[in-house]
Amino acid sequence: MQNDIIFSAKNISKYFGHGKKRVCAVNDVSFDIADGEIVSIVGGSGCGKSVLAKIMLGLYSPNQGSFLYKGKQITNTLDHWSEVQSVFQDPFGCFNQFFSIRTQLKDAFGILKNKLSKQEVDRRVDEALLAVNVKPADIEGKYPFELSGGQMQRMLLARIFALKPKVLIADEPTSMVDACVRANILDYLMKLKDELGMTIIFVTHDIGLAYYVSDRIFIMHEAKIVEAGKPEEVTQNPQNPHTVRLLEDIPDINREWIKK
Amino acid sequence: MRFMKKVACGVFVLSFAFLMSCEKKEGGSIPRNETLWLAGSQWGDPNTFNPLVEPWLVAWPVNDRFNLMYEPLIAYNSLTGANEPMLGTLISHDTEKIVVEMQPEAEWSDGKKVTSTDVKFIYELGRRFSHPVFSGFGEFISEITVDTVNAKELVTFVVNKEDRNNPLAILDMLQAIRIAPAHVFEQYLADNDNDFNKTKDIKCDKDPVVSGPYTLIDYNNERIILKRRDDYWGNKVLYDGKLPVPKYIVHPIYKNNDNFAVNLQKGNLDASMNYIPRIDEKRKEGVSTWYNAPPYYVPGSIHFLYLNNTKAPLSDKNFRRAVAAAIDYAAISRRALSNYAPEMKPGLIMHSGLEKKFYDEAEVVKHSVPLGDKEFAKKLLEQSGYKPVFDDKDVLKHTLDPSGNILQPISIKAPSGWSDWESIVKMVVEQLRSVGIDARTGFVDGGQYWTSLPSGDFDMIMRKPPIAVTASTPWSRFNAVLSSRNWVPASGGSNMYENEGRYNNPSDPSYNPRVEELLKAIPLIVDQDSLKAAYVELNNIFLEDQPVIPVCHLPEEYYQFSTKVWVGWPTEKSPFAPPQLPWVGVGRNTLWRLELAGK
Amino acid sequence: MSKILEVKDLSLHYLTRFGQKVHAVTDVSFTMNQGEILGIAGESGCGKSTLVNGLMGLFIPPLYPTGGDVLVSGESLMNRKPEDIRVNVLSQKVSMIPQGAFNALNPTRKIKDIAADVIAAHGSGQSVSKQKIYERLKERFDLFGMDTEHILNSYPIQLTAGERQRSVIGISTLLNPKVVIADEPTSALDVTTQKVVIKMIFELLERNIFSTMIFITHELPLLRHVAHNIAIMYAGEFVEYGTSTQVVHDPRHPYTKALMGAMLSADAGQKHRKPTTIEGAPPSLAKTMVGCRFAERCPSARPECKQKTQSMRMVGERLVRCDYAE
Amino acid sequence: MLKLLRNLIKEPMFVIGSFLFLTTILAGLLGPSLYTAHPDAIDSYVQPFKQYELESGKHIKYWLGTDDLGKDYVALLLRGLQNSLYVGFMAGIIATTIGTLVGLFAGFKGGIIDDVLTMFTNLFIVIPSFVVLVLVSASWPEGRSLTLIAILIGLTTWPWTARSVRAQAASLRGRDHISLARINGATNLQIIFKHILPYLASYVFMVFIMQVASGILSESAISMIGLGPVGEGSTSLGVILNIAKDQGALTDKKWWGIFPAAGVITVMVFALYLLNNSMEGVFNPRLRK
Amino acid sequence: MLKKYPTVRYISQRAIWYFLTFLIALSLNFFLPRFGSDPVDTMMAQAAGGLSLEKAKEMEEGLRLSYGLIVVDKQGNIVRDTVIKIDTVVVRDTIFTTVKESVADSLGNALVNERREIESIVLRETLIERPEAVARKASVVSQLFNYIRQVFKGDLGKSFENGKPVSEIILQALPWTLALQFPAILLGWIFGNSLGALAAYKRGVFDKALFPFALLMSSVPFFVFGMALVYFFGIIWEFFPVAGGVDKSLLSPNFFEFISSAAYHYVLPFFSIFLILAGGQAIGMRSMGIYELGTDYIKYAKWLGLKETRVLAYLFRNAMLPQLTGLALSIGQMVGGALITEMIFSYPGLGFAMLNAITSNDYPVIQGVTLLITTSVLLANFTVDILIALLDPRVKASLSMDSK
Repeated sequence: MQNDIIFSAKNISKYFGHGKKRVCAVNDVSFDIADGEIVSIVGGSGCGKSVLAKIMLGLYSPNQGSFLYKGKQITNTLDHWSEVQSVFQDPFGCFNQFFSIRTQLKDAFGILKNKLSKQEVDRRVDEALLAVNVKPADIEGKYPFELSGGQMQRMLLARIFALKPKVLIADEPTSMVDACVRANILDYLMKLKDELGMTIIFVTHDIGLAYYVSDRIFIMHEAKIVEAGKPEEVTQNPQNPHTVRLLEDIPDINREWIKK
Repeated sequence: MRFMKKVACGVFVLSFAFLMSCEKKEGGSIPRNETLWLAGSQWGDPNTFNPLVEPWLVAWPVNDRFNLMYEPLIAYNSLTGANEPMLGTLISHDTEKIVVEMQPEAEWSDGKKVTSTDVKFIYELGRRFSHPVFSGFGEFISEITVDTVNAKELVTFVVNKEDRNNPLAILDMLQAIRIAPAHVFEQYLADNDNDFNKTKDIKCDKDPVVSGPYTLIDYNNERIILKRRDDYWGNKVLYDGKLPVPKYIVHPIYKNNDNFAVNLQKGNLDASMNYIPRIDEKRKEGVSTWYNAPPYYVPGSIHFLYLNNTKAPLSDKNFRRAVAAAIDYAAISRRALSNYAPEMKPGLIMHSGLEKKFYDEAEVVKHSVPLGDKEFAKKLLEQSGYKPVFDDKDVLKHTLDPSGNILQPISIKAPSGWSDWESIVKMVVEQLRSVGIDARTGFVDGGQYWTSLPSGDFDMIMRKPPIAVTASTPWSRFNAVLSSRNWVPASGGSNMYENEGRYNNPSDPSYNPRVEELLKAIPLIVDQDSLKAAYVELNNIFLEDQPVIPVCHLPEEYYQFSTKVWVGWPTEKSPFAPPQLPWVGVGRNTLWRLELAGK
Repeated sequence: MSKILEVKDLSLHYLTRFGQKVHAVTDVSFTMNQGEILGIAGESGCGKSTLVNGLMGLFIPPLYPTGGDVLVSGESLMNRKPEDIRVNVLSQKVSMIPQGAFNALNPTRKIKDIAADVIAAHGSGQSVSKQKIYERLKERFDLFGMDTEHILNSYPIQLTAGERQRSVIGISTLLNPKVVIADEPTSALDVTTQKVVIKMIFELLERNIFSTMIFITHELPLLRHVAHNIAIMYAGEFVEYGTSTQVVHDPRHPYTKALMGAMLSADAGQKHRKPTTIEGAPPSLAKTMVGCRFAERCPSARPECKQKTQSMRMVGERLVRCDYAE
Repeated sequence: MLKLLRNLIKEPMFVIGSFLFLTTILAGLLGPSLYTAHPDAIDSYVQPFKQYELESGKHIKYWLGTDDLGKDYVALLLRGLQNSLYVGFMAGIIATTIGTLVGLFAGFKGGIIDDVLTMFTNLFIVIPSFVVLVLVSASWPEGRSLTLIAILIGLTTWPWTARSVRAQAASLRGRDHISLARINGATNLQIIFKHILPYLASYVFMVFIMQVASGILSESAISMIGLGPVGEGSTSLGVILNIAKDQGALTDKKWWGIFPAAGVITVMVFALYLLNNSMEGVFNPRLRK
Repeated sequence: MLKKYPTVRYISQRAIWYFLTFLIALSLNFFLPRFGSDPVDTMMAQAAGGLSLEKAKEMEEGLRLSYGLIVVDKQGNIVRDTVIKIDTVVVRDTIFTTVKESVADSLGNALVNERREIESIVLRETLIERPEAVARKASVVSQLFNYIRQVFKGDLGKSFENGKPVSEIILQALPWTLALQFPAILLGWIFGNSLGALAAYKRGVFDKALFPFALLMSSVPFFVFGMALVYFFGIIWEFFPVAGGVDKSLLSPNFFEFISSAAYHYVLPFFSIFLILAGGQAIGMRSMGIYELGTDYIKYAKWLGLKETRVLAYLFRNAMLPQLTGLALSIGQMVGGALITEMIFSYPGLGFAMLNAITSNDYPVIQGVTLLITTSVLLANFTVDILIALLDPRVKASLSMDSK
């Protein structure tokens, strides 16, 4: 079982600034994430969930505690990124406007340790595009600004389909898109897990979405994980008042939400 | 925001009111018809009016040879060569001593008499405080003695035979050194523990004790205003009891050449002593000069191209002579100098003015190269073994010396921004290159110019030696150009402040002792024929060796005047005073003869 | 129940910098009675924000009315001088709660000054003392149950996101407007703050500060709780218009259906329900369009949809812009 | 991109600006070969400051008259134009290169490097560059060449570029596409040149245009006070003005000595400003409305 | 203590920063002129003509002393090091033959009565060692410290040209420069910014007419515009005087006479700075204004139906703040350009003093003036920094947040 632990955090803390200006973003957090899991990190703005995601991605290292990836500390970020990849919030901001989509998808292969041949790269890009329901011909020679937000978000996912990393960290990939695109993205996340057995960390403020995709949910509040568990347990039988609040605050069509 | 608005409104209203009040008011200004506006001496801010301060630091009219506030013993008339009386009268001068009689009526503005005590005070300052400016005393004058004959004081300046043995220089001093009131400055010295530097810090700008016809009443950075002293002692003694005509003399301080021409033409300025290009174009605006036709001005000084006599190929006499022959002097005058330079004749003696008597055309032609003769120059170069090399476009590439080595290009230095000299240098370069001498312009920053001059760090350099037209010209010119008295090698960290081209190295086999001998002898020669013979001999040596190149004869000081307000200026047709502004030397006589225009 | 707002076949267009004409709103009609809350939902770029300007009578170039009319309490907003609109309509008859409260408040002005500016802009001409204005503001802001003194005397940057949003709401409703248009007032907030803000709006409604509101958002579930009626907007047109229960629980237009299908919630039983997705993107409004504007993306599109322009018709007690909806 | 360029061409300011500027450049490049009179050739037979000269009733010898030495003003202006452009471009290139590198580095790196570089930049901004220019030019020992003046101007004006580039680069630093490039394994240099510089290219180009304009202005100002380039062939427009003013062209109503050269400077700078402003309008979407 | 007053803390931080900048500027001011020739050499060459070598050396030492270039002990005496100089002296022995010639006789008694001709020259080389007391040169660092010390004492040296203390020259010129530049820059800034804001807000014909004109104005160099004003208003039409700050013929004028004469001389230089500056500021403000117009708060203000003047005030106020920063940063450039204007109009201010110092290589004055310009630009920057901290609540708020 030990080998199947992807991330192992023991009492990690991360703070910014010094002295009196010190802001704690992650405070004494511990968890293990197993291979093949989809774990959602849910919380309001400023709860520290994005920082936690960045720690997992190796962009930050915790100030305290031990954080291990596959039982080892993250030392070489390049090595780390060959296995742990990410999709970001703003699909427009993620691509360089000056290069074609395809070029940038191909550029992504730079992170892989074993260099692939040109043909192999092309094949995998085509495959990935098909995986997100885009015909390779449709984006041939296209630049990011020629696509819509939904398409762009798909391109980010296509990048993941092409790279096939072990772990995907998806930091609020749905917060800037309309409801219908949102559903799409969640679909692809499930597909990544189902087809490629990827471990996925899904960061969101919407517990509804988390419930929909996850195997496990961490509720974060003020830099701490206040509740963790299976989605059904967390949503049906919340233990922590913050979880309750998060659940209540979502306007659900079938539930009384506010007095009119 | 509201506050900002209020401020803005206030400022606008105020400034509008300010602008509305702009009408020219006559109120506190001095009346134009009693005022003579003269300009061109003071360019910077006036600082001190203390006559004991170094002349380059003191303000007009206390500096230089301006005789409006303080006066010398005698004044030199550059038209006639006479030494006219001022505070004293020249009684006699010979090779042993110079005797001056004090004017018994001369008195200071505080009523005290001007006496030999005042004379001795100023002349002995140099010895007393080792002051560089008044230092000539020891070198030139061995002693000053005073005799009283018939209640008149006779001051005798004894020539220092042991040192410089130069009575001419003493004559120069007598008209250059203005007498300051000894009783005033002895008091200042006593007040300052005999500290000369502290005494020099006194500005003497409030009710100064003066002997001259005008005195300082106000000054600032814009102008200096003098007012007539109606009780001036000289009015009775020197000017038949008449008063100088203008009640005020104002020296506006223009720091820009432009302002002179504009104000002369507008009638705001009556006369100036600065260079104004194309003066003939301003004639229709009432601006006149000594002559009505070129050269307009009276030539008095020579501008030179100094050559580094210690550096090949300029150490070669023939090369130097070729340079002198190659230059087209007429073109330079026409193009660069608004025709202010008369026809160029070779040598260090000018063919005009008082020096003309020493000028011997036949000798000059015999010894000089023909000027402006390019063919001659080319031939001379060829004969001396110099060979120009041209590229396929017929542009000069370089020059070969007699042993076939390529000569470094000869750089002609001039301070950048001195546009007339720059123009001269540009033309000289063009002319030299056309005879096959590889010359280039080398315009340098003023600081660099002044540094490289005494250290000898140049090939050729534009230079006007600081020589005034006095009793000692043209000896002083020969001395400045040829003297090896203080010869030191070039670029060795030692400076020479005369003969910067380092001609006639005393330790060189080619040394010509005759030059120094003649320079020493001339001040002592009394007989005019002998004097001419000596000058001609020295000039011939100069022409043969051509250690520097005279480029043009220009006026020592420019003198242009406007007849819009004042008339009666001295000119070629009415030469009652030398071509100088009415403040220099005897030029001040003009002040007693001016009239208001239209009267 | 009186008609407060009547919109008749309103069409709006604006010009891009290079002269392209964009028909942002086409033939929008609806009526609102006193006390009614209408929700308008749609994807970004569907013309919601342009519609807002039209409803306020702000036809500032490059925005122009193409046709139709807007009546507030029976008075038309069309063909009126901007100054007339400013003095008589804005803030008093129609007011607006914009999205992104942080940027909506002048960063160099204190909240009380911005509010005072609103009062001054619509005053009767005589100046009111600062003290009186302040008291009036305090009274109003006290309704929100916040630290009024602190908020009024602060610059926007010194306030939290929620405080700012509430300040904006306070300022927009200061003059008891007849109609309030809330344009995505909560879309930049997290779910918790969103609820606080909505509660506040309801507080104002309850106190009769204002009673009629248009609420614009792309979150249908939210509208379900806020609005009485819901209009779904697509490519500049209303495609479905009915009560919130009808639209949310029983959508008829294919687009509304798709939107609803894409909604997810944390309810039990929702887990692993396959959400519907809509492929493609809305059409460009700069082109002249023929046929149903949703036809390109419609899962139940028929060939004739692309030719035949659809118009609103009654289907199951609500208006639907689809000839084939049932 | 193409669309932006197409929009640019529709912009009247851009059209006028580029027309004016291309005209000056062409005049500087081709002028001397079309108008063959040599700028240093002295006509010793004309009056100083001849206004113009008609020969045989038809052939115009001096379109704009001559200067005090009898040099042809048209030839001088062409040479001056060439030299002013040279100084402007040289100074612009130096300032833009240094400024862009410093700005990119500071903006991209952030942290202490940014702090130090920013402090350094601000230091040079608040010390007036004109003063530094005067101090160095006034005390430069050997003759000041055009290149020296250009380098001095470049070295004193780069902080402006650095400052604005830093701000832009810093705002890009936090963008997602940089993070994405990073997790794509891109090196710092790749990130700077592939993912930051292209975004700044139009901006840097606009800054470059302003630097060229300010180079031309600075050169003319420093020449005007007599600290300009010296030596053969280094006549710039400022030098022409300086000489003409020294020679009394202004006060003697010899307008052709002053205003053509002054006009050429103004037109060049105006053209560059027009270009810059029209590009700003197109490249900066906030101004586009 | 300071933590309670974030603004005070901020101001003191800025003050320290500016003080450091000042020190660096001071050092630059010290070092830059030393690139070139030694100022004392220049003075010597200009003033020492005709002096004997000993006198020249004495004078040079005096000058070096007064410029702090040599070391003095506590009593104020020059510290001298003894250096042994080894000179190779070539001694020339000449063997003469006496030739009796008539020329000699005619030269008078003073000259020897015979002329000697050189027969042969024998050259001898001799080594001479001579000890020499040389004034110890001050090291550059000690000169720098000395300079800084002097500057803080208010002693900027003396002019080479007339020995006047530089501080006196500056004090005389400064009021003129302040009177000219301060209102011209301030009013130009206000006027330009108001026009720019209006153009941004109104757009349309007003903008279309104003914008190219303002752009043209801002591309005219200060001195070109100044020359054009001089040419047309001073020389062709003679409306205004072309030079000077006040009528030179005024003798102890009363206040009104002085002011009216000064105002008459003020018009042309003022407008030459004012209009160009206003042009540049209008351009900057216009684009700032357009940027601000697109912001949400302006839209919101319009939605709320605020008065047009009020919206314009919002716009002006908020666009002004970056313009104020821009003013602070570019004030050095402006002053540089405006100084040249003084030169064109021979206005008796600092710029003109500097030009004259440049033409006469009067380094102490150049240094003094540049130092003053730098100092005042730093002061202006500092003032604007404080102003912004006071005017912009965003900055204020960020300050108090920092201190939390």
